[in-house]
Amino acid sequence: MPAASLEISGLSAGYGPTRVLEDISFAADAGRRLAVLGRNGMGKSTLFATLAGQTKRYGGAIRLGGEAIEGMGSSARALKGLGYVPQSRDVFPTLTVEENLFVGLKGRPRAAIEEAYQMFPRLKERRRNLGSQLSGGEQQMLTTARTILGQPSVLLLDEPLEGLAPVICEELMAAFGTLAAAGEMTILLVEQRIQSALDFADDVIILERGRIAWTGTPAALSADRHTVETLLGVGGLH
Amino acid sequence: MSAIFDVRNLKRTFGGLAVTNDVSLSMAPGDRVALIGPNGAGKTTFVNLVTGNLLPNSGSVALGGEDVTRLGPTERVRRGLVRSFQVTRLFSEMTPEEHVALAILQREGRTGRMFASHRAMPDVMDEVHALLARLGIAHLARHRVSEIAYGQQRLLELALALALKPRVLLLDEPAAGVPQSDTARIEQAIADLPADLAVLMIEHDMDLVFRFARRVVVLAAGEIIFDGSPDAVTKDARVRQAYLGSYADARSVA
Amino acid sequence: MQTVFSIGVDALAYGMVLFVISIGLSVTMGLMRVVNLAHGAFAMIGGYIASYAARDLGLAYAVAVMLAVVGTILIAIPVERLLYHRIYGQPELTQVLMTIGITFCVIGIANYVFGPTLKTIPTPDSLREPVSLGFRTVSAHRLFVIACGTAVALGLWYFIERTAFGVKLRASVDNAAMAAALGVKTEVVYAVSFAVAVGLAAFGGVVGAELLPIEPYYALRYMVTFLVVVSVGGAGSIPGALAACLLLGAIDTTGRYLMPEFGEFFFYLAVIAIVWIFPRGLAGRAK
Amino acid sequence: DTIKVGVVGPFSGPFALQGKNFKAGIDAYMALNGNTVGDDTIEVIYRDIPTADPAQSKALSQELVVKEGVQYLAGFYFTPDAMAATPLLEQANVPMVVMNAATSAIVTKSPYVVRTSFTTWQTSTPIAKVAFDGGTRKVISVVSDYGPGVDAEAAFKAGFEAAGGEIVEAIRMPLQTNDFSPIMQRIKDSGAEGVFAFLPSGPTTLGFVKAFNENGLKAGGVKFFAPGDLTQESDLPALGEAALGLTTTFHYAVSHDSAENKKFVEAAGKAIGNPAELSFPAVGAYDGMHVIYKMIEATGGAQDAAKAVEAVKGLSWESPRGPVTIDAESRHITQNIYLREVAKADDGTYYNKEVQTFEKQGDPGLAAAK
Amino acid sequence: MALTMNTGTLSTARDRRARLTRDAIGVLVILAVAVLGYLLFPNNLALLTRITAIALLVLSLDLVTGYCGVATLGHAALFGAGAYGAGIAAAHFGITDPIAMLAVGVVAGALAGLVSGAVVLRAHGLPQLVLSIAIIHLAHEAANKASGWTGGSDGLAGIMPDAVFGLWQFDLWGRTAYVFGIVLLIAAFVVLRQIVRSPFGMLCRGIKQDPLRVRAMGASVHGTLIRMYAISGAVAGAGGALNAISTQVVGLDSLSFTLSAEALVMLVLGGTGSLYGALIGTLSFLWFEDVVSAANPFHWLTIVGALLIAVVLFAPKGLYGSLAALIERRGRKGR
Ligand SMILES: Nc1ncnc2c1ncn2[C@@H]1O[C@H](COP(=O)(O)OP(=O)(O)OP(=O)(O)O)[C@@H](O)[C@H]1O
Ligand SMILES: Nc1ncnc2c1ncn2[C@@H]1O[C@H](COP(=O)(O)OP(=O)(O)OP(=O)(O)O)[C@@H](O)[C@H]1O
Ligand SMILES: [Mg+2]
Ligand SMILES: [Mg+2]
Repeated sequence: MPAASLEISGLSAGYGPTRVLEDISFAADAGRRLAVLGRNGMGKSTLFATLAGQTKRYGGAIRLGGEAIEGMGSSARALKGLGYVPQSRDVFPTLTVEENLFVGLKGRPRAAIEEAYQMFPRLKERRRNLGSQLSGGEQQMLTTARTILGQPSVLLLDEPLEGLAPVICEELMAAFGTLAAAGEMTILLVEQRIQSALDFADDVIILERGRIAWTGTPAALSADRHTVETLLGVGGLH
Repeated sequence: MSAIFDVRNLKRTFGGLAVTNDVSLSMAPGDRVALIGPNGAGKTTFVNLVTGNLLPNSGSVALGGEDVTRLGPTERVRRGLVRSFQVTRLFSEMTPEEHVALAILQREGRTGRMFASHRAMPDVMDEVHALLARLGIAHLARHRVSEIAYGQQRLLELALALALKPRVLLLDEPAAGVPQSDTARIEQAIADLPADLAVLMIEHDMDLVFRFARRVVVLAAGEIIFDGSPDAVTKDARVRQAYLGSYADARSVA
Repeated sequence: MQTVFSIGVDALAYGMVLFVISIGLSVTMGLMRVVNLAHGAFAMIGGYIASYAARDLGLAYAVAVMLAVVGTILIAIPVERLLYHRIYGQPELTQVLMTIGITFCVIGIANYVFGPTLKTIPTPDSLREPVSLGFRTVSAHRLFVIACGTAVALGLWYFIERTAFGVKLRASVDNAAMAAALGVKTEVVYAVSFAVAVGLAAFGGVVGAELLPIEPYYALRYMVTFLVVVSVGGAGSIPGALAACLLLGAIDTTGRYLMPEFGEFFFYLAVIAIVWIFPRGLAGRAK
Repeated sequence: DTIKVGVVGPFSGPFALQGKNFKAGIDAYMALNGNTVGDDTIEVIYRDIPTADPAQSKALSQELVVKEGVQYLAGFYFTPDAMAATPLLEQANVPMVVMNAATSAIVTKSPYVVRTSFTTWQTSTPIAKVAFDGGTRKVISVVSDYGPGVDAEAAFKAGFEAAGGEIVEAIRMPLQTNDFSPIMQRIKDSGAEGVFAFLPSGPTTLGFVKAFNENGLKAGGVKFFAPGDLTQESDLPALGEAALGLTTTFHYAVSHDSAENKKFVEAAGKAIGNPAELSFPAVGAYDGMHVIYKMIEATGGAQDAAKAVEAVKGLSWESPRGPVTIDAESRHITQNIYLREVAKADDGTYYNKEVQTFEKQGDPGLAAAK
Repeated sequence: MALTMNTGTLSTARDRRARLTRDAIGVLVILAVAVLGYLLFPNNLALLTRITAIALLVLSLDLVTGYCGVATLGHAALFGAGAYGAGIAAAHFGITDPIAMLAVGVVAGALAGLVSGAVVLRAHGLPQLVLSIAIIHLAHEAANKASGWTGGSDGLAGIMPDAVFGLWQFDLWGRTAYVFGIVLLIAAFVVLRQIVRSPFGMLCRGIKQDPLRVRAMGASVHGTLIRMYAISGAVAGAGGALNAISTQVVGLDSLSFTLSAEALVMLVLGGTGSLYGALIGTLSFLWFEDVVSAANPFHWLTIVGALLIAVVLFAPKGLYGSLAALIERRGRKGR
């Protein structure tokens, strides 16, 4: 599936009675790379979960490749091309690595699982292990690989580097970059390591208490010391 | 100084795969050791073996000169060996205040009390709030854990370990999932620890590792391939290739 | 020696009856993670349909069995949509409450519609004839049940472990939200699995009716038995359930032969001993 | 005035069928005899105890007496339920008419207890004589391991050994038994010529009888003896073919040939809805109502338990089961016990065919207890 | 630092007052309901006493299930132990003082709690449930076999408790028994309120949510749970003893799977993990059962079933749990 655009307007959402997101609007054109930043608990994960259809939405619209998807359930959105890698590494604990990957195939032939093994050779070694027996980093690899196997047109990555060895992080970011550059995916990324995120992204948005507090390019953000300090709570970027 | 923590020839296999292969490691009071290594190298398994959550095939663990290999996990905790978890393990229906109070009461052997409330114990409550304040989550003291963001849960996870006042502290990726803005709090909390405490930290955030560690141990495929100073580790070719990648370059340059 | 063989045959037959009746519960409880105390109620519904078809309408046994399975599934589908649907992923105790409630209702309705008497399902003559094994005779029906048990065990194992649907089912159970985010239509997966479980319950209810006769209180009377064999086996594991049924069947049968007056003691002490040794059940799925 | 009768029985749960029979018997009696005695209108209040639960029985009986103001307590399918309520009677000045519970000792618990059903001793003793007279000398006894089962075993043993027979083995099996094959193997191995069995009516009966046939015991010529609980009419359609030829002794068969019974069966059949569900508790309840009506007559509707009970001591009447008398001393019913054989009627249904009568049987259980 | 200390001390004092007020309100509410019951249903005290006894069983079940997360369908074993303990003491050993009978029941229940705790805590989840089922069946069977002591299936009769303190005779109307029961219930409630809020109670709640975490804090899971099981046994035993004293008969049903299952249903109905939930669950279930079974003794089971389904659909956290959640939500919105 080629990359698709994602437009969000006036989105507000939360958990049951708790409202977390208020009036979020932004757009990512097809093939763009967008970083979502913000301090602890500002709603980044909630934003992604809402796009994936897993929270309570109070209002607003979500358009995937021009088509309104906000009324759809989670699986329908996935079949429309939305890929979601959650922060909490939701591997299926009682399935083997290979079965985990199988679930992500979305009907592609079984042989395609090899693509995941090429991306993470470590997973191939552990293909018969249960999800629950993997190390933290291996689980992270599995979650990411599983979603990419489904060839989403828009990919939501919630802290995909967490717990990965530095070498793997580098390789992975490079791989994401290639996918986006080839026009195969639009990528939205949440990442705690701000520098990595800025190196990767074309655009940046910053969330503050569930609202968009800043939008712009990485270069603009690097130059804006004040914003970095107040919204990200970091003394400066190197 | 004599070792307060001494692991010898620890070995554990899972279905033929030696996940921890003959690992020996000792720490003296005041040590600040970083344990790094590729994903699946066996770091968490090592911690599980040391704390008694997993049984080793062979090898021994000693704490302050006492062999604790045969003791269960709780006994080891009572002897001062405390860990934090890589994936937070908290009581989702309880508040941070209750978490920390429970840890303090347990440390003092007061959890058997049936006719009192921790809220009626000013000494406990003061310590609870001081600790939560130190980690910047005092304002969440009475929220349910299930309602607070993951990064804040990580801080609470650390608070629990600290509340037990360990002699040996094992931290399994304490900063994973904590935003850069808050890693400083974690660093500070660790820096404030009593000087005679031995700390072993597993972490993939190299900035944190190099600010923290005075000694780095690298585990790969279940074996220790390096044990030395932070400066030396970036120069080690095997470590660079297996783990650090270009980070080593950046660091060497810096 | 002859006696030993004889007891062995009885044990095997009894164990297989247990297996056929309770395996559907293993699917709901182990795979769908629903503590379905109404399992017996569905088995009973199957029994009533078969009894009505074979006895009152005079249809052939095979047709009656088919009707029972299909009919029970048809009855179960709205129940799933309206009620079970709401308890997927809920705490176990909530599920207990709901499914006990359903059981009470089914008992009440059965009592009202069919009356409190026993209902039999006439078996064809070919199944009623005694078959000689050399050292003794058993009824052909027992052999039929053994065959059914074997077929169900193999088929179900293949379905769950080897088919794409099986993988999706297990994924949905592990984490429904994540499975959905990967494009699995979890609602459909759940509905189909529930239908399979209920179909098995009905089938078991009909085939096992020779030993556990159909009457309104059936739904509660054997609830504990089903729960015990499934849990001892390790919910969700087909080989585990089979092993548990055969083992407990054997213990029960021998116990009742050797010391009938302590039959209950035998059985439940064995249950405690087994769980003591295997705290997750014989083949407990890791959680 | 309205006189209230409180009836406690299993109206739901596994024994709902028996409770239904209580109600059918009571309804039949009131349909045939009207719902008034003198100027008083009789009102029946039902309370449900699904399984034996003495504490609940006591609470409900107390509620019936204190809150509903019943003048008579009746029903009681299970012995412990009846026993639990007896301490109330004197204080409350209320007679109790036991319509089923069959342990001999209940009548000794209070002078205000009258029983119109039977005791296990009463129905199990004659079958011992039948067995011996039929030429069987070695019998194995197989009973469910609970009060009535133990009673049945003791009664049969006493009767059979007194006649000169031998009990080769006495097996008590758990109430919850689904598969009787191992028991049948035991019976086979015991070398007995006959088996004496007692099980509570319901699904286990069916399993037991089927196993008896399927394991080749019937074909092997092992004789089968039991009190009539085992072949109660409501189980016969399910037992069907398998029960054919079983011999039991009991106080009542729905097929009993008398004008009184015809009237009863018609009325009770109508009351229960499905006549195939009719069985012995109905007649216990029917006669129980008769006793209560007599008591009300004697007291003129006033609440006087002593006088009421006194009035029915020695009372004789023609019951659907045959001639009966309330024994003046024990307050238990003296009645005929019949030997019956399960037979197939012309219309293809099965019934208990009475083949022999043991007249005016009292309760040997009370004597044995002394 | 000084600042936090101040607020700490202040807040503990305020907390304590708030807690005491809440407990006092709780006791008053129970008392008010009890008095109301007495006034409204003076002829139905036997039922109310029975509810009280079962409420003790359900409270005790809540301790292990609601607070410790131990799944059990065999809790009536503890209740039955108390009932038979008190009953046998009276019928065979002439201990007929109600307070002494109560004490015997409490001890018997606690012992039964220790034993079944030791067995049940071996496993988790479904296998644990099965262990508890095995226990209750074994206990039931043992009581059936030991008919010389227990009266077997005929029930243990001949229990004649003396007057309470030699002053109040147990009467036909059940007034003494009722008052005796209510006093017992309130005492148990007050004690349990303390226990569940104490550090020990907090530890139990922790174990329920994550035993591994508790171990990592150096606390013993097994030892803690066994202690809670013994406490729970004492409470259930008190309920059993109350039942024996007030009905003067003990039947096998008090050791039955059915009673265990019913207790669990009542607990879940009210809401687990809260003493109020246990009380409300018992009261509403038994009261509802009494009303519908009196209204229609033949088909009431269906109505009860429908009630249970309705509760799951409309109050999934149980009657009390859902009410509490609703109030909390209201309160939040108001703030
Ligand atoms: N299940 C939930 N129920 C109620 N509130 C929740 C839930 N999950 C998160 N929240 C609240 O929503 C807010 C946003 O949380 P979210 O996880 O989206 O933050 P985040 O920006 O991803 O933080 P982090 O960087 O720590 O991952 C937080 O205040 C949190 O307390
Ligand atoms: N129970 C188990 N059965 C089989 N293999 C296991 C089991 N537990 C762990 N392993 C394997 O052992 C290896 C080491 O795991 P461990 O969790 O110790 O790695 P780690 O060094 O902590 O990695 P990470 O940095 O990713 O957290 C992994 O490959 C894992 O799959
Ligand atoms: Mg997040
Ligand atoms: Mg790890």
